[in-house]
Amino acid sequence: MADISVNVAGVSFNNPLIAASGTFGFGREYNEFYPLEKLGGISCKGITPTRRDGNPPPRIAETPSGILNAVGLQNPGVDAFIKEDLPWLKQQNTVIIANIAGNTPEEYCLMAEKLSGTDVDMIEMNISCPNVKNGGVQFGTSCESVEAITSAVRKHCTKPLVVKLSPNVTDIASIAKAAEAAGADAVSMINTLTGMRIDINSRRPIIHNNTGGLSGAAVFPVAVRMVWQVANAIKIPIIGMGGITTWEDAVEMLIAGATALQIGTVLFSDPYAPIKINEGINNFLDKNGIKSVTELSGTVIPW
Amino acid sequence: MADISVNVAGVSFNNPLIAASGTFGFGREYNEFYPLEKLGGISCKGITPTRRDGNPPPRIAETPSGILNAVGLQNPGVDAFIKEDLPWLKQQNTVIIANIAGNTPEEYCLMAEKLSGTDVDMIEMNISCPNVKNGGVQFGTSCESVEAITSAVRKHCTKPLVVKLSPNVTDIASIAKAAEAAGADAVSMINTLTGMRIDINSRRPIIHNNTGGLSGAAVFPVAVRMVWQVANAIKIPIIGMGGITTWEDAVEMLIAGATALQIGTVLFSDPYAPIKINEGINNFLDKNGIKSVTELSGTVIPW
Amino acid sequence: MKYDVRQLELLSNEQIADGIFDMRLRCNEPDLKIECGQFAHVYVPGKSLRRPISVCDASDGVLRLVYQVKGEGTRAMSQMKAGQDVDVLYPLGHGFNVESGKRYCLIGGGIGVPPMLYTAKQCQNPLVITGFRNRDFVILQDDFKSAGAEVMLCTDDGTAGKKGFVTDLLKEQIASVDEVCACGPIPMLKAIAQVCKEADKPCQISLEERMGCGVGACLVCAVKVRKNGEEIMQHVCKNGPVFNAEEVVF
Amino acid sequence: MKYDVRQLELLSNEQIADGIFDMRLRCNEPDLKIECGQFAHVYVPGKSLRRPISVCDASDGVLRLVYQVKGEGTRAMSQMKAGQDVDVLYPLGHGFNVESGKRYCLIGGGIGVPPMLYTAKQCQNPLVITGFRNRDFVILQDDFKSAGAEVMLCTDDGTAGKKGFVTDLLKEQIASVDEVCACGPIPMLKAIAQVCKEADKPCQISLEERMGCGVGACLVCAVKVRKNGEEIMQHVCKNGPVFNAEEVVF
Ligand SMILES: Cc1cc2nc3c(=O)[nH]c(=O)nc-3n(C[C@H](O)[C@H](O)[C@H](O)COP(=O)(O)OP(=O)(O)OC[C@H]3O[C@@H](n4cnc5c(N)ncnc54)[C@H](O)[C@@H]3O)c2cc1C
Ligand SMILES: Cc1cc2nc3c(=O)[nH]c(=O)nc-3n(C[C@H](O)[C@H](O)[C@H](O)COP(=O)(O)OP(=O)(O)OC[C@H]3O[C@@H](n4cnc5c(N)ncnc54)[C@H](O)[C@@H]3O)c2cc1C
Ligand SMILES: Cc1cc2nc3c(=O)[nH]c(=O)nc-3n(C[C@H](O)[C@H](O)[C@H](O)COP(=O)(O)O)c2cc1C
Ligand SMILES: Cc1cc2nc3c(=O)[nH]c(=O)nc-3n(C[C@H](O)[C@H](O)[C@H](O)COP(=O)(O)O)c2cc1C
Ligand code: FES
Ligand code: FES
Repeated sequence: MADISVNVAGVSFNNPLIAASGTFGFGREYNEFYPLEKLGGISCKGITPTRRDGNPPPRIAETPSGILNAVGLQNPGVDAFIKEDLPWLKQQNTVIIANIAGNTPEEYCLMAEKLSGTDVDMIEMNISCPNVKNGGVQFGTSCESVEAITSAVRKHCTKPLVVKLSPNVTDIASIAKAAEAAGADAVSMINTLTGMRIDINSRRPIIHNNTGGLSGAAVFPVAVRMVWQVANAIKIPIIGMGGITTWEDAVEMLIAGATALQIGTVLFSDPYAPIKINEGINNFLDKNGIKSVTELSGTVIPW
Repeated sequence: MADISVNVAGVSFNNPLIAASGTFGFGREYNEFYPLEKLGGISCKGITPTRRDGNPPPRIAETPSGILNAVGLQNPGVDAFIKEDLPWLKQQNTVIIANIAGNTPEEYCLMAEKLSGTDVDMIEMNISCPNVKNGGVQFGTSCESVEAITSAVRKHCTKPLVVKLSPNVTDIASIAKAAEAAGADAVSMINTLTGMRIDINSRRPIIHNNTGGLSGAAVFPVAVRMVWQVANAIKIPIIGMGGITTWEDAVEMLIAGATALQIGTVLFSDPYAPIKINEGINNFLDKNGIKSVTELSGTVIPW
Repeated sequence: MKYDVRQLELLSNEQIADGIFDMRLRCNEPDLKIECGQFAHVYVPGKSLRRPISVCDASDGVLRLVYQVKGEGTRAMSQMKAGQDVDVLYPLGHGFNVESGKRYCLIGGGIGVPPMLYTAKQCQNPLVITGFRNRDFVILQDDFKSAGAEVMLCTDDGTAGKKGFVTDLLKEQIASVDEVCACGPIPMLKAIAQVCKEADKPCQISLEERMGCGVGACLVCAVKVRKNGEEIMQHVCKNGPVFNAEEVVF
Repeated sequence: MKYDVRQLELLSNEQIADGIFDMRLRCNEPDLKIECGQFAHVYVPGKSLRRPISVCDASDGVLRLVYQVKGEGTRAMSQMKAGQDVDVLYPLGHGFNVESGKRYCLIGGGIGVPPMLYTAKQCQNPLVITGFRNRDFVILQDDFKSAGAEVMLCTDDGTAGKKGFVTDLLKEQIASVDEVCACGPIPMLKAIAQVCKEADKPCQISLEERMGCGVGACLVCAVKVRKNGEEIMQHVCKNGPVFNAEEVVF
């Protein structure tokens, strides 16, 4: 058995597979499939300063090898998370990442400060949510705004800070560099690509928000490309995600430059995917005589 | 039988389906499946001022519901196109669109001028090819450069000028506005999204160019979203493409805001796709008592 | 562990009306407690999302799903062949609450009829009202009869049973029942809720919404409900599909 | 119209060696002229790209494709069942040029062996040299014999036939033949081309490249060749898969 533990910004994960924010709630439901300690970690549903009800349904649509979603950050608010979910989560023997999303820099700072006083292991700053009217994505689409918000939050955040990047940009490497320069401990990527589907009979967008975020296997090649570009541009670690479906995909994303991984959409068709993927990675390492999964990261040999 | 002819920038097409540039060569091969007049038009393989050999193979990889390609603009050069391919193409009774790609604004202008003196029906300016080292995509990723190159080429182009947009940008609507402001007669979109695949055994990118352009059904939701955003931003017509696979997709893209369509990748699995899609559109129109396909364009009813 | 994905052997998969199929799967797990109104989340190879289908029956080691071909996923389901395994995540959700000693009126409209069969089996002498577009879509009449239910039939165009809507029949019968359970299109459910409200009878309705996870984690299948005077978002897959009609904010 | 996509009935699809399958399809089109060395572009449901597979045989109304399971597409092919239709675009490409009156040495290495069977059938008394990794991968020996060929076998580890490489056998035999046709891995083809060059015998080789359209339109399956002293890009699907070994720039 190879060693599949990884370390991101000083936090150790028993294995590289983290449940992706928004696909896993606060873990209680999937804990009814398998003990959460089977996961390297959990990135919790994105939280906001106060409760949000999210967008009206429909919030999801199917696309070729992918899905669109526009949940609109439904969540109970940061205080309820700290009080009602975090204590239970901390007993599950896995890394807990709080995912935060605000309308203003102040909101991000406020949440970072509150969470820094708790037991969460890391804070993931979502500046790339395409499904809410204010805030979210606009912070993530220019180097200046990424740098500004990251520096601001950095001052209030004593936990390892992960900045989650949007793929809906012209130059992902510069954005990642801005996050690094402003003090991020790691980046996670990619969030969803904005997409749309229309019902040809009603002529209505299938998703009530009109557009939604594309995730799942369809985006995997875009995610691999961006992880590779960013790995060439920054020194801090990358948590790679976007369409990972099989263990082969997981290995490919590590080779492209990721240190740890998140998986989301595949859970909807196969809740056991993280367990199968970990097994697959393990076998691959053993077959190839590789002692530790960390030996894979960033080993792509470009032409 | 409904009327499925469309008009883009003064050029009439017998039907809305145009073969996408680069997937159809100069038409001779697909003419061995069916007469090319079955198509609304053909966007020819991208041409450059002089012959190009393109990238070393492998130039293609499969992805979930899509493909990556990096042909690197292999083509015989504009003069050979005009002399050897255009005369034959013009006899095929379909609209002929020349697709041009240069390393410098001067190269674009030169080709536009040469082609303006020929029988081509339209010129499609590809400022979005992600698979060549110089030129191509960098012209298409900022409003300033799009405006500059479009104005320059406009001066040398007496044919209807279509600007082909890259999806690898933060704000596609502004880019389209820049093209419109600079005198484009239409935009075509989307070119491919940059992606990557890596062979996990050799750790080599599957495509020799390292990255390639993602096309096929996987990108369809991104294309629909961008066409919708651009349709809301400009008045000139849109030739929509990106992952159209079924007649339902074609109708959806029209409803999103396209006036005509291009299809590419689906040809590789089904060479007859354009014919089937035209039939499907026709049936849909008849069943819904719609007299002309033009009545569909841009009729999405957002929430 | 409350949830598990199971590979069930497909016993049969027959068309029982225009575009409507009856899928029977072997489910030999006597301990598995399935509530009426719960649903199964069916994996369709090649699709990113599972398809939610109500439990139509779950007796004698056979799970029965009756579904209509709507799009690509259900079309692929209709092509599955006896002998193959089907990957099903079930039972999911919160079903109908049926108490002994009460007389229930169970109402199904169109493809909302199937879940009422297993529900009928949990009730004593229920009254079942079924409504369909026309005779080509009528299903499960004999099954309800064998289940000991009194079953009434109406169609929009009168080509089978009475011409008219389920609410017409409900209005005639409501005085004779204690509670109503219903599944079907939203306009029908709204109308039924209204009739029940006027007659002051409790009413449970089963809702549909597009789903992801099916277990309450991804929050996509939202429905607005009123609890203690406050409007909150609940989820069809976890808090439902069956809701108290009074609480649903349509 | 030169090209057409055909729906061919699958007659059988059996494993004939470790991971290697023999697919037989009904192709009752006597007018269809298939050259040896040409290939078929096979549609695999759910995949964006067709899979190119050489014609192994095309006699008596049966198209035979012998293929190795490598990835997802060929795995799906191996699961296709007799009776179903397979969507095939064929015959494609430029095959081996075989002239009567010449003695050919046909060489196949591994999964490059299948196209040499149909080629053998077009030649008079050809000498066929086949090489495999080990005995688990040996295929088509009896077929070559029934086709009237003299067939030699070698394996890398000597578990079947002679221990060694096809080039060892070729060197022994080259004096007795007029021309060589070969298909197999690139290092093997290179070595064969070298032996032929030294012996001053013409050599045709069949190449592989990842494909899109399969007909020469998309330009992805490029191979560099030298023509009249100039290096140009040609395409495996249209100008090949068979090329003059002298012209290929490896
Ligand atoms: C709790 C519940 C129980 C259901 N029970 C039954 C039943 O017993 N019999 C039956 O025939 N149908 C039932 N449905 C509806 C059934 O789920 C849809 O008809 C089916 O998912 C459509 O899939 P498709 O692939 O044919 O359509 P597509 O349009 O290809 O589906 C695309 C996506 O939209 C979703 N979708 C489309 N329509 C619906 C819908 N009405 N509700 C939820 N998701 C939808 C699909 O699940 C899929 O994710 C139920 C729905 C829910 C939520
Ligand atoms: C002209 C020609 C003739 C061939 N004849 C045969 C034959 O008779 N028997 C046989 O077993 N194989 C043959 N091959 C190789 C065969 O095409 C590949 O093994 C097969 O496409 C792999 O598909 P996959 O889905 O298993 O692999 P995947 O890795 O899943 O395929 C991914 C993509 O890469 C392509 N690809 C992968 N390997 C190759 C390859 N070696 N050559 C071309 N494309 C590849 C696939 O076609 C697909 O588009 C031939 C190839 C060519 C070009
Ligand atoms: C239903 C759903 C909800 C999501 N909600 C969030 C969220 O709240 N915060 C966030 O940072 N990302 C959110 N995401 C994005 C995922 O975390 C992830 O970046 C994306 O889905 C790509 O990974 P995947 O293809 O493995 O799903 C959400 C994704 C989905 C599908
Ligand atoms: C093999 C290949 C070659 C291409 N070459 C060109 C090109 O030369 N010029 C161009 O503008 N677009 C080129 N494209 C992009 C297509 O024209 C089209 O924008 C893209 O493939 C999306 O459409 P699709 O999903 O229907 O294929 C190429 C695409 C493919 C797959
Ligand atoms: S489907 Fe995920 S919460 Fe209901
Ligand atoms: S596969 Fe398209 S040119 Fe060869």
